[in-house]
Amino acid sequence: MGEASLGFLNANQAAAEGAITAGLKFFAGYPITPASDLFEYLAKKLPKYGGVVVQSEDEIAAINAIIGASWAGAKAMTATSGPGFSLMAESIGFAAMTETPIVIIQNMRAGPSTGVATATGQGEVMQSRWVSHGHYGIVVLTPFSSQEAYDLTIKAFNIAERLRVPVVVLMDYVLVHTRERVVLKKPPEVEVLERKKPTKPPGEYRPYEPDPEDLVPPMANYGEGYAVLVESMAHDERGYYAPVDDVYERLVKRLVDKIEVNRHMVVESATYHTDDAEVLFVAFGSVARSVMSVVKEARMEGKKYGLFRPISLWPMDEKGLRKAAENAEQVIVVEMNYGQLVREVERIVRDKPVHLVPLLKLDLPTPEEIVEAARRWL
Amino acid sequence: MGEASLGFLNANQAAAEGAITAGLKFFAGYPITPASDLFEYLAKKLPKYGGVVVQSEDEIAAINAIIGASWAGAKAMTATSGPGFSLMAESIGFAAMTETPIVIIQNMRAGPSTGVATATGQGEVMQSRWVSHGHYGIVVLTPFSSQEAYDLTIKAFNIAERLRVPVVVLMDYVLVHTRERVVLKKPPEVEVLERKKPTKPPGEYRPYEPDPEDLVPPMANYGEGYAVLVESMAHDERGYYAPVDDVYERLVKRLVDKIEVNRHMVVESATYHTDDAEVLFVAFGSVARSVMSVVKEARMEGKKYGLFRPISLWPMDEKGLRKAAENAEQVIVVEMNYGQLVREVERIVRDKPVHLVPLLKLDLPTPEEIVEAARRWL
Amino acid sequence: MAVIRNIHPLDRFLRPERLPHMWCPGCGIGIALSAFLRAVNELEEEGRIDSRKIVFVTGIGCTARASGYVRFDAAHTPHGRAIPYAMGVKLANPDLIPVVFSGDGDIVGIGGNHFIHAARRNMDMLVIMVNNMIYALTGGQVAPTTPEKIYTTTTPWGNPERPFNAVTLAWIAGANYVARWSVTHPELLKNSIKKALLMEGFRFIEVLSICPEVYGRHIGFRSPVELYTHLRKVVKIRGKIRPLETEYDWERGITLGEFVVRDEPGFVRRLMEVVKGGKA
Amino acid sequence: MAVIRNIHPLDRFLRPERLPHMWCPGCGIGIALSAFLRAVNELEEEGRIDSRKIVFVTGIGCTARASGYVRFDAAHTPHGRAIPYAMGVKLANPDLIPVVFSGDGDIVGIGGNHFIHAARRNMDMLVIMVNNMIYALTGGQVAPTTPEKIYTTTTPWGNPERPFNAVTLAWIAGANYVARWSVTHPELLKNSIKKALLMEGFRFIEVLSICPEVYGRHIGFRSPVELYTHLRKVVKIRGKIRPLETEYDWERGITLGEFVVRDEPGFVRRLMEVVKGGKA
Amino acid sequence: MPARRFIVTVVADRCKECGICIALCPKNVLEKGNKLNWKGFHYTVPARPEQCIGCRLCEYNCPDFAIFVVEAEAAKGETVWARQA
Amino acid sequence: MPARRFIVTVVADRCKECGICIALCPKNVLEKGNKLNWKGFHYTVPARPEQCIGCRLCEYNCPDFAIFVVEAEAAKGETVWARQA
Amino acid sequence: MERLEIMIAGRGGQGILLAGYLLGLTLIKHGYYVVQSESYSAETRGGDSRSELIVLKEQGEADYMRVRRADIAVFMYGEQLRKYSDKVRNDALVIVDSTFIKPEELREGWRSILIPFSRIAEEQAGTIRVANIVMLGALARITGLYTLDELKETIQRNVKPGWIELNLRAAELGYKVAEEHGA
Amino acid sequence: MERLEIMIAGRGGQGILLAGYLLGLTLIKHGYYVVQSESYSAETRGGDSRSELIVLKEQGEADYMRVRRADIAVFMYGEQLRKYSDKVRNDALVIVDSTFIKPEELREGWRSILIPFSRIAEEQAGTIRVANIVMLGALARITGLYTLDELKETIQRNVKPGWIELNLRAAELGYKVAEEHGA
Ligand SMILES: Cc1ncc(C[n+]2csc(CCOP(=O)(O)OP(=O)(O)O)c2C)c(N)n1
Ligand SMILES: Cc1ncc(C[n+]2csc(CCOP(=O)(O)OP(=O)(O)O)c2C)c(N)n1
Ligand code: SF4
Ligand code: SF4
Ligand code: SF4
Ligand code: SF4
Repeated sequence: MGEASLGFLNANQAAAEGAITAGLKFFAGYPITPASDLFEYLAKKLPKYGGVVVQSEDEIAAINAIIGASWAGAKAMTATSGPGFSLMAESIGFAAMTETPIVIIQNMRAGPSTGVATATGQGEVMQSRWVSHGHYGIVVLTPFSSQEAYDLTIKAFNIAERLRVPVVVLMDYVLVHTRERVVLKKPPEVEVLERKKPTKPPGEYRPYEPDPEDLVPPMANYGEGYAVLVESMAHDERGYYAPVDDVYERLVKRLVDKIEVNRHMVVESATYHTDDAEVLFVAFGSVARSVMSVVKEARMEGKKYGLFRPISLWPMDEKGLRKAAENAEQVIVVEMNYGQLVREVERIVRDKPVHLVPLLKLDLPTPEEIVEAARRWL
Repeated sequence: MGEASLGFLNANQAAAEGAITAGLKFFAGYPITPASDLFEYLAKKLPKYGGVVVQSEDEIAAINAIIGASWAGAKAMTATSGPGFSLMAESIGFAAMTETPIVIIQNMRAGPSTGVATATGQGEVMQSRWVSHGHYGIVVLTPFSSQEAYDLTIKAFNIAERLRVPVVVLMDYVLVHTRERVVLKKPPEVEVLERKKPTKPPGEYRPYEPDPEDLVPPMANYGEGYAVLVESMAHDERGYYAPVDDVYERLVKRLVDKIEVNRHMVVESATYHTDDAEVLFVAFGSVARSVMSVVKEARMEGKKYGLFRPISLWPMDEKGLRKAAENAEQVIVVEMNYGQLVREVERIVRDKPVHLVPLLKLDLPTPEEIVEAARRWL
Repeated sequence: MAVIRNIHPLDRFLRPERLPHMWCPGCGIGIALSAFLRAVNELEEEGRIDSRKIVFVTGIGCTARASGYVRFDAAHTPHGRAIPYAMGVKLANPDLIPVVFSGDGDIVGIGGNHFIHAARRNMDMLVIMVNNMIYALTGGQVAPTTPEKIYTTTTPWGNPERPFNAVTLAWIAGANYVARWSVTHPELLKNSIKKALLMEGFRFIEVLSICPEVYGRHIGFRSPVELYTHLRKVVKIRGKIRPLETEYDWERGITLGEFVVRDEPGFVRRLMEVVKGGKA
Repeated sequence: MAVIRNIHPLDRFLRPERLPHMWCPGCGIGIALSAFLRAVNELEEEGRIDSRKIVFVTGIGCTARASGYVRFDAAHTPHGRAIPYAMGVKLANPDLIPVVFSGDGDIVGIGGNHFIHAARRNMDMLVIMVNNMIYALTGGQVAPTTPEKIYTTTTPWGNPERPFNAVTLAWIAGANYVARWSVTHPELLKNSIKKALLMEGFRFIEVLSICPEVYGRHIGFRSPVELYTHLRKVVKIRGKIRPLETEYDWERGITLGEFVVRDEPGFVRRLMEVVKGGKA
Repeated sequence: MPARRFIVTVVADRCKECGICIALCPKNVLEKGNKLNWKGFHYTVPARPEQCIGCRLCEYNCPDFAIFVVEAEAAKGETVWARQA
Repeated sequence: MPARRFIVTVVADRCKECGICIALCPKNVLEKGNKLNWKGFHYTVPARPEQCIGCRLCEYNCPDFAIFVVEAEAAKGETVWARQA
Repeated sequence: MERLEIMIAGRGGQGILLAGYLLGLTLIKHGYYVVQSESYSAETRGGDSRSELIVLKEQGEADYMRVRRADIAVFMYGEQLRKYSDKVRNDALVIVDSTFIKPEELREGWRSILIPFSRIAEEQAGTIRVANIVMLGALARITGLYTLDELKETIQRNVKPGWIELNLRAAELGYKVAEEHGA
Repeated sequence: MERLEIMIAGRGGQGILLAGYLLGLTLIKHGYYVVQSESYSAETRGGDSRSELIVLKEQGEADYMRVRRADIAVFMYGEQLRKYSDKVRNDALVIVDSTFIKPEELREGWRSILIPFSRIAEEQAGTIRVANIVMLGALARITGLYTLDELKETIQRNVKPGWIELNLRAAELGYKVAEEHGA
């Protein structure tokens, strides 16, 4: 460790490498295009690092297995695409409710339903946040390059372990079919965080009693003598079912607030020529790269375009977005769906016209196609 | 038929009666509190109307069974609560993609995860719209009384059958534990619509070729000789898999647009003293009734409060909401979660301060509790 | 635009404009489908079935693509969900004849629970499971039918799992009819399908198939003819034996035959009977 | 605040502050749990197990509430998902001893696919299925174990389905150990649990239980003692018989005993072996 | 060999009056008490402990961890409370 | 009894050159053609139709609905195209 | 009477929910508009059980459907009396089952009526399980909101066949005892 | 050279993706910054297969990662040449497999080089399956972007053991034939 090396990797492979660097020890998955090759990459490689990779009978089993594995002390992950992510809906809420550190790689493909398995899409902006019933907190990160797939997967583990939340890394089909140079930084060059361990003895330790500053409870693993109860029902600090107003309110609020309180370790965005941007584009994932080309070329022609790119999609860098939009006359959201991110942008930037450029294409749109689609506002 | 009768029913029973009136012929379900008693009510009663009720091995089977039944020509429905709704995620997208008329009764209980099975909540505002991967259209209606549970279930079937979309009726635990008088109107007093049938002969009929005005394709049932293909992949008008940009774009847009185009038969809201309201409350479901009491009592004290109540939650009556907010100095959204509907309201009413009053309680909040929770803005 | 002619005797049950289909050269799925279509054709010619009542339901996978090529009422449902979909079809209109045609991963992998419950209920449908011993459409991952120790892309160290013998599973769960055949014996398969199509309750036919592109590549038989020939050696037809005596072992042999023929009332009949009994 | 004393000899494995538990008067779940705790207690006293390595996993249901009363590492997982959760636990830390304790609906109803796949893989865990023949927590709907014809709230006309015989299902799917007992014979149950706890691979114990509140009410035995006494008449202990010879029939009798004792390597060992084999 | 003697203890606040122990006891040691516990149940009382033979059918069949039996010098019936105010 | 005669028809644009029919034909009727179809496959040709005994192994084992056999007056090998420009 | 709020509370198993349901049906038959809601702790049997009724002359606007200050309260058990008496008006009519509730537990100001419903049910109808119906019979007489015959008709139509006879008797018993009580 | 765009296209089965991958690795080893993307129609085997490479001297901003106007294009089959030639600059260097592509299909203005990669592979290396490597060998010589040795090193490290020998030979063949071609 400690030595960075170079890889020529697609986003799946980069994410797999990131996970290994972060200390992944358990992966359960169910094959699905385009997530399978991440799975296959790990199936070969992880056992050499003492980790276990297993194929389960479906995605529901996969996510429950990683939740169990996480409590057994392993850093744990799964990877899937739309249909599999939908199947995980119930248990994502279970992970959130029990504050279990897990990472889910979601490789977006064209939906809805079976859609086009071998084409790209961004139809899961909203789903990634709201897929499970009830109110809970979750973190969603979105890389736009192999390098970011590597870096954000490490970050995903850090957040998952430190905040005890499920973290989704939302990639897209285009990224997993693009190979790029990746600098595989290792600790200490890159920070790898571990879950907080109990400081109290077994008799006094309570698995859902948060530290007051960060609202995150330390986590005892199975087998360490703490007799921890992982409880899917509404529970008090001990994990005891408590169908009582104030316990319930305290719990649900904290599940959301602990992410808010620790925004600094989560929220991330990138801007490109936004300082004086009169037209602000908002885009994420592979499409953001096409938009960058649009902006770059427009700048060469003297047009004041800029790009705001959310890296943490949930929660988003709302302040950053508002700042980027400060000088804009209009905000144009480019996304490969029929209007999801745009709803958030409308909500956050309330004082500017916000337009949607929905690109329901099956492959990465070219800069020309984007300009064409946005023409009426340019 | 033709004779209205009176019932003293809770919202589950009223919805069941509504479904029978609408012509329900197939129900598949999996037990879950608080949806089970709707299921049980139908299990006893529907066979007397020549319908079939069956318990499946899980919720995934239930929703797929009703989709199959719908294509076999039956008006079909299921009922569930949070965990079951989450499990249906994938196949809700399947219904949307294949434009299958189905109705799903969702009885909200306190979440996330197993939560409190015997307590109320409204944690599924966002989930009901975005639960499945990919972009698609869906309709969500929310009653606030047993009468509305009856009426909106009929409306749900009418929309489902006429627009070929899945329709969710989002009720809550409080409503299903409240009995009220229900006027059980029958046709012709109440309108019951049927799916549009093909006008073309089998050789020419295309199951996904829309009528140009309403964007809805007529629907041939199984067994009628049309050899219809129900296709979960992206498909052309014949149902043939077509991973081609323009076919894909046309399909996905239409899945959403057909609801927009037919807004008049979907969108519904109620207002209460909104004309001159300076403080506009927004709430739905059982909580809206508590808010009505708040408004009523405030009016008696001369305070200009009003209430906007979305009845169709998705799509919402955005115009109606903006109009109701016209004279308001502030908009207060009262909901039993930690902020979901409020996000939509912020987006729609962009020029007023919008506040959230999150009531994370396990039973219906009293008017006093609401006033107390909203005190800082009143 | 090309004009497409109906030529082959089975073309009336196909959508010839979609042919050639997407299956790889030498893929056995087409052989299985052909046997099914011949069974329907013969039954219809014999006046024993109305093909317009068939509803052809598939899940997701290479095999499952069949729904797009046949000219029946059909559905291409989410992965693993063909059986409950078919259940809804049947219960909503008992005149229809649901046939589930899908892959092993789809039916006893992700869909295994629907499978055993439909068998338990004796739900009226014919399930044809095309078993290529691998997850083919997704490129070669381990299936619940993959032999032990075999290399697959998700078991690069060798498969540590034991496979299901789907025949015994269907039998124990309660199916009325259970048989296993192979694409190397399409006429036997066709006859079995004819018989099963006319029965009530849950009928299950497993069809061993060849996937030269993926499974064949994994085990070193890339040429369709080689793989076909090898499979013909692996399978052993046995008359009149019981499910427990069947083998499912790529090394020692895989038993073909008809193993369960029962006559218990199907779910539709059972349901009608209790409702007529009229207790509620 | 009340002070709570540890009193009962099993209290060290319990959370006495949560007692009395939520189960109805005379509910058999407590008897089954008691047998399990005695098994652990005895094994620990005999120096054959470290109870701190036990991970007690349940799904959702009346039975599943047990996870909240025991003082082990535990989990109360989503409905039907206890087995895959336990799989993750075991594979991530093979020193741990996962025990799944849950209801029949949870394990062979919604969770049936996980059940057969875990048995097929011989996944190392002990599954104790408390079978009260009904969906109890939700108030009395039909379970995959409910006898035919019985009234339940979702089969008000009588149950049209045949029940599973979970013993044969577990056996066919591949379990290393399969037994069925009843709460009317808690010592036999305890002994079986002791034996199964020390084995590797997939071990399955079905426990017939009494639910006077719901199932008892449906069949007309509301008093716990009556139902208990009746169940004692229904069950028949048989030594040394094979799974196929077991009966699961509320009228004719339900066979108790130990039906499968196999010694095949568990999944953990299989996995370690292939990886050590080192092909990838 | 002198007869063995046992202390039969009922944890009163756990007992739910199901009657199983009473029905199963081969020696008629137990009976339904006439006092109510905090949950409103007439908890079992070990009325004739001297008849107890230590078979533990009551202990093993109690669903509520509410009764147990230990060998002792002298037979005794005890009613105790786990939860003390 | 005179020998029966058959027309063996190959639907050229459906054939994928898997070779199964060629391998299975007991009478060596079929062979790999040297022309490519639109998908780039060397489709099978019925080179020696007069040897055909009508066993239909080719038809039943063809995965692509690309070959079939009918009884006729005179033996014949046909190559046809389903898709015509 | 503009709006009447009625609360019935007791322990699980006392038939509170059924009583509320039958009461609601009877009041509707009588011509009132009724909203009735149930609360219970399904989780812990033997716990709380509550039925609340909002009774209006005519259908009003649908608003808050729970009791805020009960005009009429029925308590069948002491625990619930203690728990919910703050939801009862100071001048309310309060009817309690004196089998389980002592006079000193009642608040001053209440117009209280104590009747041993459970004891009557057990002793005179043969089972404590119909205490709830005895109570409804008494309520007819005490409140005059509906007649005994209306209650009996509701029972005829809505109770399981095997129980009708017994329930009718219980209702009559209740009516009579209330009469004797001078109510 | 600021930014070089390379496109390799052909039919599924011609090893286009592997070629692109090996080319990318070799260029990286040579010190370039490379973004390489793949497109193929997995659904219809025998369909399109495309590998696109953006080659930069140094790591630039990550932006659009596909070829917009290829500076260098390699077509291994005619269908793809027709389909994608509008993504090729008018003055591009275009290298085609003349086994499948006729000279008249090439556009004027292109600096075109025709080499029968497939035929050479089949005839001289014994299997058409290494046509892709023959092409890479030729490309080394024609473009000078990397050396034959660098290519061979990439092959050594990244190709399955059984295939290394054959591929090395194919690379050399390609280099030689390009040399002979005067490139
Ligand atoms: C929920 C979900 N998970 C995963 C997939 C990806 N997927 C498609 S087909 C398939 C398995 C195919 O195997 P099998 O059923 O055996 O069919 P075959 O392709 O071998 O015919 C999988 C896992 C999917 N479409 N949906
Ligand atoms: C996904 C989901 N569906 C349904 C339920 C509702 N539910 C809770 S327990 C249960 C079944 C209980 O039956 P069983 O497993 O036999 O346990 P028992 O209560 O009889 O012990 C059901 C359907 C749920 N919690 N989650
Ligand atoms: S991958 Fe295998 S199963 Fe799929 S079409 Fe090709 S040969 Fe057939
Ligand atoms: S140990 Fe046996 S004899 Fe003694 S009280 Fe218990 S059941 Fe009766
Ligand atoms: S068995 Fe237990 S709960 Fe039942 S009566 Fe006896 S002591 Fe009480
Ligand atoms: S029918 Fe038989 S003999 Fe004739 S061509 Fe086909 S395989 Fe050969």
